[in-house]
Amino acid sequence: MNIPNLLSVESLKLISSVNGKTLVDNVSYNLCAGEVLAMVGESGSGKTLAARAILGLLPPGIAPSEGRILMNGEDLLQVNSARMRAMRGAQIGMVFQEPMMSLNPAVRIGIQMAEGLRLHTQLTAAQIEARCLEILERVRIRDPKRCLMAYPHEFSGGMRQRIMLASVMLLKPRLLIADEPTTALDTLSQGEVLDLMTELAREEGTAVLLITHNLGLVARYAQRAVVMNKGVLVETGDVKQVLYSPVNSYTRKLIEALPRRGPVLTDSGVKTPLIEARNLSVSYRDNKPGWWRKGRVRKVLDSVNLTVHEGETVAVVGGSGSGKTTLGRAMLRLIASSGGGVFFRGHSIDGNNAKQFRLACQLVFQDPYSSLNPRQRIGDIVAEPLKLVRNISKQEASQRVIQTLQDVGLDGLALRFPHELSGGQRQRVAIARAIVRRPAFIVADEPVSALDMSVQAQVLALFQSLQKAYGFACLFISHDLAAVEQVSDRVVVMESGRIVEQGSRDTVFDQPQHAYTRALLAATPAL
Amino acid sequence: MKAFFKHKNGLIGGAMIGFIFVVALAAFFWTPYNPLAINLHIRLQPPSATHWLGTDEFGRDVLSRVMAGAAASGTVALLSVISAVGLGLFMGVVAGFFRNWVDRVLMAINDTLLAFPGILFALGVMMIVGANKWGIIIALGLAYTPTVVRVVRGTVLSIREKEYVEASRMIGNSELVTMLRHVLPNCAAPVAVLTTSMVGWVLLSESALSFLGLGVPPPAPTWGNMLASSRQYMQSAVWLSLAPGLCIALTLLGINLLGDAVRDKLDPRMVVA
Amino acid sequence: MIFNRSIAFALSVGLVALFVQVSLAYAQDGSALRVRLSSDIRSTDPGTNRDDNTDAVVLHMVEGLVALREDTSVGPMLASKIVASSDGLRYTFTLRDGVKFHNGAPLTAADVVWSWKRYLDPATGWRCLPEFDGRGMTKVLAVEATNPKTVVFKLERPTSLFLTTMARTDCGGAGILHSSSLDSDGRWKQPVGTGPYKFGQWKKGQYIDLVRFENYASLNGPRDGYTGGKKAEVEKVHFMVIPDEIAGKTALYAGAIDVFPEVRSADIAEIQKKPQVKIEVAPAMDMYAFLIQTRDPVLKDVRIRRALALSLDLPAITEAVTEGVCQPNSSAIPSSSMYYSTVQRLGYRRDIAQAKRLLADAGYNGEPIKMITNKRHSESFDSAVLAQAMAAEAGIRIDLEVLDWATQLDRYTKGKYQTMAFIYSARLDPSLSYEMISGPKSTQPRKVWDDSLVQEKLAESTRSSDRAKRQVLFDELHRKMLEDVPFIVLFNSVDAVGLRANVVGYKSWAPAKPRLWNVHL
Amino acid sequence: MLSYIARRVALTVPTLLLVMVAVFALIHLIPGDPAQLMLGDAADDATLSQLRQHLGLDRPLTVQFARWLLNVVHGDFGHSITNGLPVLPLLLERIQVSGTIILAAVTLATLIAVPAGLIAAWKQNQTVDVAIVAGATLLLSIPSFWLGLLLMLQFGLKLGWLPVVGYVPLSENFSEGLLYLLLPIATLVMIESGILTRMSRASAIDVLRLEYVTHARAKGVSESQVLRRHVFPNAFGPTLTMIGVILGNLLGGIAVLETVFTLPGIGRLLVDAIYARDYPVVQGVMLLTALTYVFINLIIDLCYPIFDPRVTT
Repeated sequence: MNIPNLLSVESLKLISSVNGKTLVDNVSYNLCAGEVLAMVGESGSGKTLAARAILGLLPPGIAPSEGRILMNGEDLLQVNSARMRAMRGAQIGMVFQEPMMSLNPAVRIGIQMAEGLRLHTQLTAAQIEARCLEILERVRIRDPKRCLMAYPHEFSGGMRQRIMLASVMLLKPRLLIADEPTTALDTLSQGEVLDLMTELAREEGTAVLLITHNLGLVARYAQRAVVMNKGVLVETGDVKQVLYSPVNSYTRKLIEALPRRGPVLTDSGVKTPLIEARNLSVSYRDNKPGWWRKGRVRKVLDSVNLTVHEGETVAVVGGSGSGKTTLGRAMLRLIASSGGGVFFRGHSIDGNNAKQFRLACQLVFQDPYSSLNPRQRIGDIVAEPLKLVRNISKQEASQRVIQTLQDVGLDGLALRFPHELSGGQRQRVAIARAIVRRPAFIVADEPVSALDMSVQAQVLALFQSLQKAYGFACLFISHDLAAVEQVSDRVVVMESGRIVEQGSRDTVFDQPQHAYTRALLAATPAL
Repeated sequence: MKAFFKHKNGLIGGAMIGFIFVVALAAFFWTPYNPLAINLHIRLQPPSATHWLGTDEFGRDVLSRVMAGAAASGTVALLSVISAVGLGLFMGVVAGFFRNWVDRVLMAINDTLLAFPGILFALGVMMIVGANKWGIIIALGLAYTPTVVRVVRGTVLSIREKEYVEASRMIGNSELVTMLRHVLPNCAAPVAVLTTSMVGWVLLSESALSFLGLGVPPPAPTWGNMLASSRQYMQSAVWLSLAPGLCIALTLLGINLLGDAVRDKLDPRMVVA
Repeated sequence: MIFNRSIAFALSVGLVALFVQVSLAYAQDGSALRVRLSSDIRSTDPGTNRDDNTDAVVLHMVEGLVALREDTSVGPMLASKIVASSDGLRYTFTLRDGVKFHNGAPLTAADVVWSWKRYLDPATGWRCLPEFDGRGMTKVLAVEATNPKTVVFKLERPTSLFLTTMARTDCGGAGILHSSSLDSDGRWKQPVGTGPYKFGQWKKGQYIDLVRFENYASLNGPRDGYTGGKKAEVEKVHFMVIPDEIAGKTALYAGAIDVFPEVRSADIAEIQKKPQVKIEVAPAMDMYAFLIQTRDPVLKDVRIRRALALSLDLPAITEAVTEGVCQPNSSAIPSSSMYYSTVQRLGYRRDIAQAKRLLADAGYNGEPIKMITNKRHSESFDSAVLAQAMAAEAGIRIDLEVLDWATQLDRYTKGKYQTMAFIYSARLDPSLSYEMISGPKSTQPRKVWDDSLVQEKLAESTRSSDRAKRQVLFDELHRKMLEDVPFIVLFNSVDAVGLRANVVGYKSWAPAKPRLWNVHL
Repeated sequence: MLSYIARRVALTVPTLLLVMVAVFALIHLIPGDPAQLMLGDAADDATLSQLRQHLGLDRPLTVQFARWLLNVVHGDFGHSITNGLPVLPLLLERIQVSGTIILAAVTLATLIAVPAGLIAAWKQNQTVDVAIVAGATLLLSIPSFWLGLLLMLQFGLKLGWLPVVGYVPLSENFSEGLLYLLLPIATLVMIESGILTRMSRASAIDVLRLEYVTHARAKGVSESQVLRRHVFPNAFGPTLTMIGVILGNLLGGIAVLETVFTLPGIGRLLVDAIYARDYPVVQGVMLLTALTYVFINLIIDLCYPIFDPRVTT
C-alpha cells in the first residue's frame, strides 16, 4: 500500500489496575485515510477497549502499559491532556452504540451539536447554526430547524443515531471510530445509518474504524478487517480474505455460526390450525395521572389474521414499532385485545379452557437478563411451571426438570443463580422453562438478538432440535431476517400493526411482493 | 484502588457497627457499674480512672450508661425500623402490585401520613400511646412507614414490568403467587439499603423526641435521652453530651458506610430518595 | 472550585460586613431591662386568660385594693384603710389619694365598682369568680361606692380569706382598671391600670414591652412586696419569650438578657461560678410532692404508702435536685409561712428495714407502681428519678411514666394515677394549702386526701381568724397527714433569679414573681 | 400546563381532607385539654365546665370539626385558645420565619452540596472524594439540636459574634434580622448539605458512567464543562427529589432548631400548640403544612422538566 497510514497501533497492551489482568494484549493494526477498517469480535473480546484507548477514554482503573498509538506520527499515549482534548472531536470522532444513552437527554440537540464546533473552530454562532442545519439535512432529518431546538427523547433510535453521526461528522474528523453503531437499531435503520456514515466518510476522506460483531456489515461496508478474541488480535486482512478464506480457527467458527436457510416442514396443510388470531386488534390508552381522566387511545394491532399449525414455525418480522411483539403477547392473551379473538384448537378461549390454554402455551423472552427472577435458583425456575400441572408426582417432576436441563445442555447447573450464568446459558434456562411442560405452542420474542453471534447459532440450533424432539409450534418474532431464514416455515411481515405479507419462507425470501418486505431484505447484510 | 476504598469503607463501617452491637449485647450482662445506680456523692465528676467517661447529674457512671444506652437505643431503632419496614413492605407491595382502587386507597392513606411532619407526628402518637419504649417504637415505626411504602411501591412498579413477572403469569401462576414468589423477594435490595439508612434516622429522631420532651422514659438510658438531658450541662460538664453525641454520630457514620457498601453490593445504581 | 468563585467571594464579603455590624446592633444603653419569659403571656387581661407568666407581667401594670407584702401577708395597696365589720360581712375600703390611671384619669370609687362589676360578670371569665359568687369561699352581694373615695363590699358569709383571695396573683390581684381598658364594644383592649409600668407593645410569641408610667403614685414607705415603695427606674422593661432553658441561660451569659427568672436549681451553682452574672435566691412557696392515689388497689394499704415514704431519703433528694438550695419540708404549709412551726418540721426519716417490714406485712410482692412525671419541671422529674432508685432499695418497684404537662394535669384532675411527681402552685394561707389537697374524691377526684375528719378541721380553720387556734388545727392536720401518707411533700421551691452583674436592686421573694421596679442597670 | 396544575390541585383535596380528619382525631385523642391547663392544680368541676363551655369544647367533636371546616372554607381559621389571636395571620407570620430559614438553608446547602457531590463523584475514590464523603457523612450524623447548641456556644457566647436569642424580621431591618438567622441557617446548611452531597455524588456517579459523558469527552469537551453541562443537569433530578423530601421534613423538623435558637417559627408554634392543646392552632398549622407539602411537591414536579425534558407535565 502506498498511502501513508493515518493511524497505526503498535503492540498495544491494556491492563486493569484492580486485579492486574491483561485485557488487551499486543494489538497492532494500521488504518489509512478514507479506508473503512472493521474490528470484529464478540463481547469481551476487548475490541471496544482497544478502540477507546485511541481517544484516551478508558474506564477508570484500566490503563495502557505497552505499545504506541500513532496518529499522523504523534503518539497519542504520550500527549498531555490538553493536546488530547484538542484531538478529540476535531481529529478523531466517535459514534457510540446506544443512541438512547449517547446523547445528553437534558440538553437541546442544537447545543450539543454546536459544542464541538465552538471548542474546535472560531466560527460565529450563525455560522455554527448554518453548518448544523446543513449536515442535519445531509443525514436526512426532517425539519432540521426544529431538530436543533428539540431534545433527544423526541426522536427514535435511528434518528438519534443519525443526529449523533451528524454531530460527529460536523467537525470533519480524520478518523471516525464507530463502536457498534447500529446494534441497537432495527434492520432498516441499520442500513440507512451505515450507508450515510460511509457516504459522509467517503466525501470527507475520513478513515473509519467500525467496531462490530455483525459479519454481514463487515462484508458490506469494510475494506479490511481485524478479528479479535479474548484481547488478542487473531486475524488481519482484506475483508474478502478474512470472510471467505479465514486462516484462524476462531474466525472460521464465527463464520460458520452464521445462520443458513434450513429445510421446510414438508407436509403443511394437512394439520389442523393449532392457534388462530381472527381480526385481532389491540389498542392502548395513554396513562395520565388522575382519578377521573382517561388517556387517548392508540391502535397498535389492527385486525390481524394469523394461523399457526401444529409443529410449525411461523416467523413474524418487522421493524421496531411494527406491532410484532404485541401480536405475540396478544395471541398468548397476556394483553387484552380490543377486537377480534384468539382461537385455540378451533375454540374461542373462555373461562372453561383458559387454564388449559395457559398450560399449553409458553413464551421465551428477548432479554435473558430480565426474564429470570434473580432470586430463584435455576432448578426452581425450570421446575416452577410443573407445580401447576396436576397429575404429576414430585419424583416425576424432578425427573422432568433434570431431563429438560439436559436437553438444553445445562445439566449440573440446577443450583446456580441466574447471575452466575452467561447470556447464552440464561437463554437456555428460559427455553427450558418454556418446554418443561411440553407445550403445544411457544412464542419466542427475539430470543437470540441479545446474544453474541456464535451463541445465537447455538441457541437457534438448540431450539430447532428441541422443536423436532417435542413437536411444538412456534411463533418466532424477530427483526433479524437471517435468523428467520434459518428457522421458519412460514413468514409474516408486519408494518404499523398490520400484516402486509405472508407466505412460505422461500416465497417471501425469494419473491417478496410488498415493498416493505423488499426494503427489509435489501437492508439485511449478508455474506 | 477503587475496590480497595470500597472494600475498606464497608469494612470500617461493618467493624464500627459490629463493635457497637457487641457492646450493646455485652451491656445486657455486664457494665462497669450499674447504669441505674445513683450515687449522690459523686455527681457530675469529670472523666477519671474510676469513671472513664465521668459521672452524670445523679452520680451514675456515664460509660455504663452509654453501654446500656447502646442496647436500649439499638432495640428502639431496630424494632421501629422493623415495624416500619414490615408495614411499609405490606402496603407498598399490595399497592404497587394491584394498581387499582386498593392502590389508590393505600396511597391516599400514605399521602396523608406523608403530609404530617414525621417527628411531630411521632410526638402526637407518643402522647396518645404513652411515653414508653413501646410508645416510641410505635410512633417512630408509624412515622417512617410512608417512606418505606414509597420506596417499595416504586420498586414494585419497576419489578412488575420485568419479564420474569410476565413469565410467571405465562406459567399460569396466580397473581398472589406471582407477587409472593417473584415480586416480594426482589424488593429486598432497596429495602435493605433503606433499612440501613432508616436505623440512623430513627436514632436521630429518638434524640430529637427526647429533646422535645418525650423520649424513652428514665431511668433506662438511651443515647437520645442522655444527649437531650446533657444539654443542660453543656457549659459545666461537657463530657456528658460528648459521650452520647459521639456515639450517635459514630454509629450513623458506621451505618452509612455499611449502607453504602450494601448498596454497592446489591445494586450499584440504586439511589434511595 | 469551578462553580462561581465570584458568588462565594461576594458571600464571604457580605458575612464579614455583617459581623462588623453586630456590635452596633447590640448597643445596650441601660434604659431597658431585658427579662426572660419562659413562655408567652396569654393575655393582658388580669385573672382571666392567664398563667404564671401572664400574672407576673400584668401585675406590673395593674394594682388591686390590697396586695401581697414581702412576707406574703396581705396589705392595703390602692386602699389606704380597710375596715371589716365585726360579723365579717361588710368591708369598707378607703381609696388612697393622688392615684392616677395610665391615661391620666384619677382613681375613684366608681372605677373600683366598675372593675368589680366586670369581674363578677360571668362573661368576663374571671378565674376567681367561683370564690366570690357563692360557689366557693363566699358571695359578694354588692360593691357600692358610698362616696368618691369609699367602696363597700357586702358578703353573704364571713371568711378569713376574703382579702387573701383578692390579693391572689392568679386572680390578677383583682386589679382595678379604668373603663378605657375595653373598647366601645366591651371587648378587652389593653390594661389601663395604676401600676408603675404601662402597656407598650406585645409582639406575640416574641416579646412584651412595658413602658415606665411617669405619673405613678407609689404607696409610701419602704419597698414591700406588691404594695409599697415601688419606683420604675428604667424606661422600659422588655420581656423576651425564650422557652428553651438553655437558650435563656446562654442569653444571660452572652448579655442578651439582664434578668433570668425561674433558674432551675440545678443551674444555680453553674451561674454562681460565672463572673459576669450573679444570682438572687429566696425561699418560695411552690410545693414539690409525690401524690399517692389512696384508692389504688395496691396503694390503698397505708402500710405500703408508709413504706414508700420511709424508703426515701427526702433530705438527700432535696439536696441533690436543688443543689442544696432548698430545705426539705414534709408539711403542706410552706416553710416561709408564719404558721410553719416545730410540728411542721416533723417528717419521715429514712428507715429501709422498717419499710421492708411494712411491705412484708402488707404482702407487697414487687407489684410495679407507676409514677407519673414530666420534663417541664426538671426538679420534679429529677426527684422522681431519685425516688425510683431509692424505693428500689426497699424493694418497691416504681416505673416512671413521662407525660407532657397537659396529660399529667388531666390525670391529676381525674385522679387517674398511682403516684405522680407533682408541683402545687403557691397557696398564701395554710387553710388554702390544706384545701388544695383534701376533699371528697367522689366529687373532686383531684384531691389526694379524702377524710371527713380532716374536712371538718379544715372548715374550722377557714372560719376562724384566731392565729393560735388555727395553729393548733394545722398542727393536728400535719400529724394526721404524716400518719395517713396521702402524699409525700419534698420541699418548697426557691425563687432563683439569674442577673447580669450590673443589675442593681433586684429582689427575689416567696411568690416567685419577677418585680422590675426599683431595679436599674 | 395550567390544566395539569389544576388537576394536581384538585387531586390534593381528598388528601387534605383526610389529613384534617386525621389531625382532628389525633389531637383529640391526646388526653388533657386547654381548660385543665389554664386552671392548673386547682381545677374544680364547676370552673372547668364553665371554661370548657366558654371555649366551645363542650360540643360534640363532630360538630366542632364540621364547624371548623366550614369556617376554614370561608377563610376563618378560628382563634388561638392560648392567646385569643386569630389563627390565620399568626400562621402567615410564623411561616415567614420558618420559610426564610428553610429556603435560605436549603438553597445554600444545595449550592454547596451539588458542586461538592459532583467533584467527589468526578474524583471518585480519590482523596478528595474520601474527604468529602467522610465530611458529609459526619455532618448528617449529628443531631441538629446538638450542633445548633455547639454553634451557639461558640459563635454566640465565646466569640460574641452573633446574638444567641431573639428575632428581628428581615422586612424590618434586613442586616440585623440576618444576624439572628445566621446561626440557625448555618446549622441547617451543615446538616442538609451532608445529605445532599451524598445524594448528588451518588447520582453524579451514575451519570458519569453513561455514554453521553464519554461522548462529550470524545468531542474534546473539557472536564469542567463535562461536569457542568453534561453531568450536572442529569444528576440533579434525584437531588431535586431529595430537596423536596427535605423541605417536607423540615416543616416539622425545624421545630427543634427554632427551640434552640428561640425563633418564632411555625415548628415551634406547632409544638407549643400541641403541648398547650391549642386545637385551632394545631389544626391550622397542620392544614398549612400539609398544603405547603403538597405545594412543594407540585413545584418540584413542575421543576423536573427543566432538568429532564423527558418528563412532561
